[in-house]
Amino acid sequence: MAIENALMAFPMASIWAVTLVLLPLAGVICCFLLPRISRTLGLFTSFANLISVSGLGWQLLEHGSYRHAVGGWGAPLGIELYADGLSLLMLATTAMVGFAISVYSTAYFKPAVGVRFWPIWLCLLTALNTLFLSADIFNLYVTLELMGLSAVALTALTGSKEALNGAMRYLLASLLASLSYLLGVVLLYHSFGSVDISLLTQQMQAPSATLAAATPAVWAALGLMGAGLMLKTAIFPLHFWLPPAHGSAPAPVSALLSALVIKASFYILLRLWFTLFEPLVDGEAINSLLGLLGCAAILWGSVQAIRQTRLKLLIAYSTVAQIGYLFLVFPLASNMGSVAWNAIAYLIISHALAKSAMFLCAGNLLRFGGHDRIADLDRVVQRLPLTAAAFALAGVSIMGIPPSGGFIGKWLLLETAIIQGRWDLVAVIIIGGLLAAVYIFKVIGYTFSPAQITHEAHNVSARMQWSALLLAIGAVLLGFLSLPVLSLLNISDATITSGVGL
Amino acid sequence: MNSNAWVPLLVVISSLLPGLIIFSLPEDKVRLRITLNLFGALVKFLLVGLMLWGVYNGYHYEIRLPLLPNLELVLRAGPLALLFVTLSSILWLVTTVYAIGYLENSPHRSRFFGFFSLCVTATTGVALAGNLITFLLFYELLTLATYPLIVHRGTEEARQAGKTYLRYTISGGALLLIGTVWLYSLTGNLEFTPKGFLTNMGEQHYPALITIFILLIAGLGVKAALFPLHGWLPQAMIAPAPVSALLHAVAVVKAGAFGIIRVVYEVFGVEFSAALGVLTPLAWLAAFTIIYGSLRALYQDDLKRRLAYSTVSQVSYITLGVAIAGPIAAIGGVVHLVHQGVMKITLFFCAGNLAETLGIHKISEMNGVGRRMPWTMAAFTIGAFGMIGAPPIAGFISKWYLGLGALNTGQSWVIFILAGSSLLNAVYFLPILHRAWFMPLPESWPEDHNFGNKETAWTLLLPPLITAVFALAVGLLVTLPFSPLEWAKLIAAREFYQP
Amino acid sequence: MNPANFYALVGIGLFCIGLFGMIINSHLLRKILAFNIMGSGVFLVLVALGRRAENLPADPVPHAMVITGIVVAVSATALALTLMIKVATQTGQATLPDEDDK
Amino acid sequence: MNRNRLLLIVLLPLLLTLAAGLGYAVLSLPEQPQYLQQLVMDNMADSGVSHPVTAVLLNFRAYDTLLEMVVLLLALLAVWSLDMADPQHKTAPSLVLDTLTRLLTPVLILVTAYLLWVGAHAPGGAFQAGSVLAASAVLLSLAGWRLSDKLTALPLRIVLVAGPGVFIILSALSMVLEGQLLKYPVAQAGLFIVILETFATLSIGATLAALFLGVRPGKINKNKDRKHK
Repeated sequence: MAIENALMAFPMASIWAVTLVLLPLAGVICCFLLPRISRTLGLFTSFANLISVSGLGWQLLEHGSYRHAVGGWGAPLGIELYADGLSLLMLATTAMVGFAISVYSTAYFKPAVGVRFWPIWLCLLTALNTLFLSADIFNLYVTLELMGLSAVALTALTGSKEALNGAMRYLLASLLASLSYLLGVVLLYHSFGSVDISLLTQQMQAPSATLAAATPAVWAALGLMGAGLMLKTAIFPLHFWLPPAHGSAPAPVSALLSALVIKASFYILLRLWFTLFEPLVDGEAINSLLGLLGCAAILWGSVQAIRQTRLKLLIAYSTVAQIGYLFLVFPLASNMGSVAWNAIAYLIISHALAKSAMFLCAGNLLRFGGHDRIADLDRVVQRLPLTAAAFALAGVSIMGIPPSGGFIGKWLLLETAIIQGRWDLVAVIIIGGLLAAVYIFKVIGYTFSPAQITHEAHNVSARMQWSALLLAIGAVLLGFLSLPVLSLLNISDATITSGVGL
Repeated sequence: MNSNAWVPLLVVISSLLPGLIIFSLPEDKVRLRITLNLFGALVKFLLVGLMLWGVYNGYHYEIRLPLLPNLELVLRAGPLALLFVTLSSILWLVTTVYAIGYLENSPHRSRFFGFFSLCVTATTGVALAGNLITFLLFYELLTLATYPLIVHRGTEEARQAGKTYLRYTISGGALLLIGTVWLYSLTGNLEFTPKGFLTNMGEQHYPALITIFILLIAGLGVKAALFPLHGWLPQAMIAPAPVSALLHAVAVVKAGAFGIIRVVYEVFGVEFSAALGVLTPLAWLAAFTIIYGSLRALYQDDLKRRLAYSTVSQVSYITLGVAIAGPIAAIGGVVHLVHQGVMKITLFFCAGNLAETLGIHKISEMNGVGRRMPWTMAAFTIGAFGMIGAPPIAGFISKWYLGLGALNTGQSWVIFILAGSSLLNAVYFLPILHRAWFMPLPESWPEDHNFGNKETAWTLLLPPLITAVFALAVGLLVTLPFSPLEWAKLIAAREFYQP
Repeated sequence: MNPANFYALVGIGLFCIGLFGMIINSHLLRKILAFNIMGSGVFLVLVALGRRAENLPADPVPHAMVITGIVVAVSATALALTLMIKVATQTGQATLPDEDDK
Repeated sequence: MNRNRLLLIVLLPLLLTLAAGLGYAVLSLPEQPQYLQQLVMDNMADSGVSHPVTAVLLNFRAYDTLLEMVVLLLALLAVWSLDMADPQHKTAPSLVLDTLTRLLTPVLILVTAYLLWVGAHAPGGAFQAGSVLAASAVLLSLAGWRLSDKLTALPLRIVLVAGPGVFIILSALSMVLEGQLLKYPVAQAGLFIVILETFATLSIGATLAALFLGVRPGKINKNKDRKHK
């Protein structure tokens, strides 16, 4: 009876949102206690996670954005979970990519490594889910740390020299970034006595407070949090840790890192920038600076990617470049609006799908031939047509060639840039696309060589090939799904959004 | 949405679906693959026939699918679209037969035929595109689908050719993309409309519009091989013969030329383009390309390369016809889209037959080949005479209307270009014919494959004969109701006369 | 000067010293120690500023946050130290290779 | 060395500027905002404990605490996943260490219990208690004491996850009972917190000690077994 009453008393969305938090957590503990079946548990958890996200999405579509006061206290005393269109898209991307990578991992990891992989990956899933559901800057700090530490642990999984060095560098960068972020949180808390994003935003945006809000402490918080999050997102020139980490981790881990982890810190940056920091940064030079960094990242990352001789490093540098596109939102969205938003959301999702597919392909090639030297790939790819196709399709999206999700993102971005007369950005976007074509086709060109296979080839399971291919197909099909995806993005809460449709 | 709406989509799917299935077929399922290919080609042919009949009777075929907020994916069968889609569906059928014979027993056939079908899908999409973004989408898909065909042999040379091809086409695609987005952000409209949709734009937008025009034409000019963007075409000759045939006659080159027609007629509109003052430079560029291509063709000993430069030259007739900005020249330009396709595909088929049967790749090896392979060389002769512009073959009709149109609009310099190019055509084709028919047979051919009492495999022989007959027929039967010329007149009338 | 502000300034000082240490030192153990100094600085600022108003009891919320922060820092340090030992046993040195080396 | 000096020349002024800027920011902070502090005080009655920090930790912001327990568990997972070599102490502990450990361990456990209990109304609580517990375990391990084989597998793991596990169970229970994550029934709030704290203390103690060892205990024993044989 009590249960029925309780069910009546709270919305369905609560069930799904709380499931998203508790389910992967329970998965972690079960994997820890029952290592022998951790593979099954991991796969099941990520599948159930997918269902929970669908459930939450369905509820959000029906009822609009959603808040959940943890502990029943509500902000500012307690912590609130918050889900709107943007968080839903991030959660959905995480769930989809995460599930595909889970399927891949069931075949990729040998049991001895898998036992260590699954609980940590579920920790990462917990971190991502809680991060995207959080509306509290201190809580975000905890989720950031949870995410950072699990990402580092996953990077070091193989125990090779490169992986350990990469993980160490990653860990130090990540910790530095977190502390910088935390000091920002401290300053904000002591300025306003709250850590809830919407309350902080209200205080920042209250007409009487607008001038008073721009205190040195708030500016310092902006700088500290911005710098920390940018370091975690690996925007040029703070990208130094990314290629060694993403290049040396096991393939499914690289996929997770490139597709999801860096997006999470970018998501927080996006949230903070366009809610509570908006009165400070609106139309300011700081946005131009971020845009400039984005441009530099696009060009530098692409050129570096072209120069690489190893496939995984090429893909990692491509990530550096693609992050640059995301930062173009700052100069573009500050003036006008929602088109830039849509563009960035689209780029985030399609990059997540395409880049994870690429890393999984690299994993297949590595498994098959025992190396990832690009110039010797001709010995490999003829025999893995599905993987070659997956790589090519993912490449189409990365290059932004139609029909693909990447194209839609690029189109929207170009549209805003042209409307605002930012021809410099237009040029960078186009050049970035051309450079991407260079490095993608540098790889694809070798897939048609008819060279004989000269080495002992290892079998690559169908599961590993298909999960990569399905992700890549998803990235392409995204090109036809812009209306539903963008309508999800428009689920928003009028109380905390500033005019940009966040 | 009535049932008519689905027809254009089905036309696209009729080659897409077999293509996707073929990818997954193992190499040894030859029969199934052939069946699928021919089935797809036939279905497409029948559907196109249905649309031809329907449009003639006033039905409207259009499907709209949402792509972006306020922007749709549109497939529509107008007269211009039908002209191109008919050409591609017929030539696909013929080329499929040819490719089956040509690639017999060579490796990676599933991959080849898969991309071959994708390539046709893209061409069909280009033809039926009802707005610029749909056009762009299929135009880029065409780039992606043809790349694997060009590098199909997998040699280092093929890889380099593929690289060159991509360097040109992807850059071109990027220019087209900027132009399209810019146009959209300026006007909020990308729909292909007879006489264009820009007539209301004020003077203050003219500089922007001129830039957009240049961007679009440059983007399309890459595929249409307008000088100086033609560099990829001769290199792409490394591809297997059916691919070259398709690339030159229907798919890539034509997609570019077709795009130019669309942009001038249905985006900017002839009158508006003329007001912008962009047509005369375009005409000059086309004229220059015509002469330049012919001159380069003169110096090629490799048969396929000579044909490639001939394509550079011939495709620019289409651009020239469009840029002259008169109704009669427009007929000539548009109809040449079909005529050049039919003639050039014949020539490439024949070149492929020579290479496949006798190992002949160079013109200097062609002595007496007409006596060894009379049917093939007969088809070749028809194609060559057509190119020169000898009546009553198709090429003559195009040149006639072009010249008439130029006089009509007072641009008599075009006559000299036409005469000069015809002369050059004769100079580079007639020696080939002379060699083939009148020079003595060599002691041995570079290779000699035996096909019993036939000169070559029937799957190789039939296609060029059919297309040669087409080339004759469209020249002889120009007055029949469904002839390309009649369609071209209809299209020109829509652009120039109707209110 | 208010003692709370004094402690907060010390915290800022520690943060900057730690930052300096993290950048300048190449030995990993020193880097990790520097990270801990930075962390202590942040926690000090957090707690100290919670009692800026002298006539009132201290704000309990920063205290709770600091405990959370410390646990996180301890966890991170444990992982970092283990990783360092692994790096040292694998590569023979407890420093990271220069980026220029590659 | 040269490079380092260059770095120093660039870095020092930058950091000094940063320090000055941050210091200025701290000093220019507005009047201390009081209302959250007031809010904590106002809701103490419903929190189930009488010490405000514990109330914030385990009730108002218990969600943070849940995640932080997960961070701790994750650190252990990560350390174990690195698969450290067994340090292998061969020397027997000195008499002083041995005796002192024997004497101190019961006292430390008593202190643990006290800290846990006192947390409800005075400074103390699960983390302080857990740290002391961990200290005693570290002492024991330094003195050469190891968990018996029987306990290293599942039982140890259960102790390690008891804290977060109970947290999750109670969270789910609160969802069912109150329809909100981690919302305790007001009457039972004290009970909920005591259960949470007890299990958390156990887990924190065990986890910290395990982090100190750095090696999966089962592994040590396995190696030992091999040596015996």
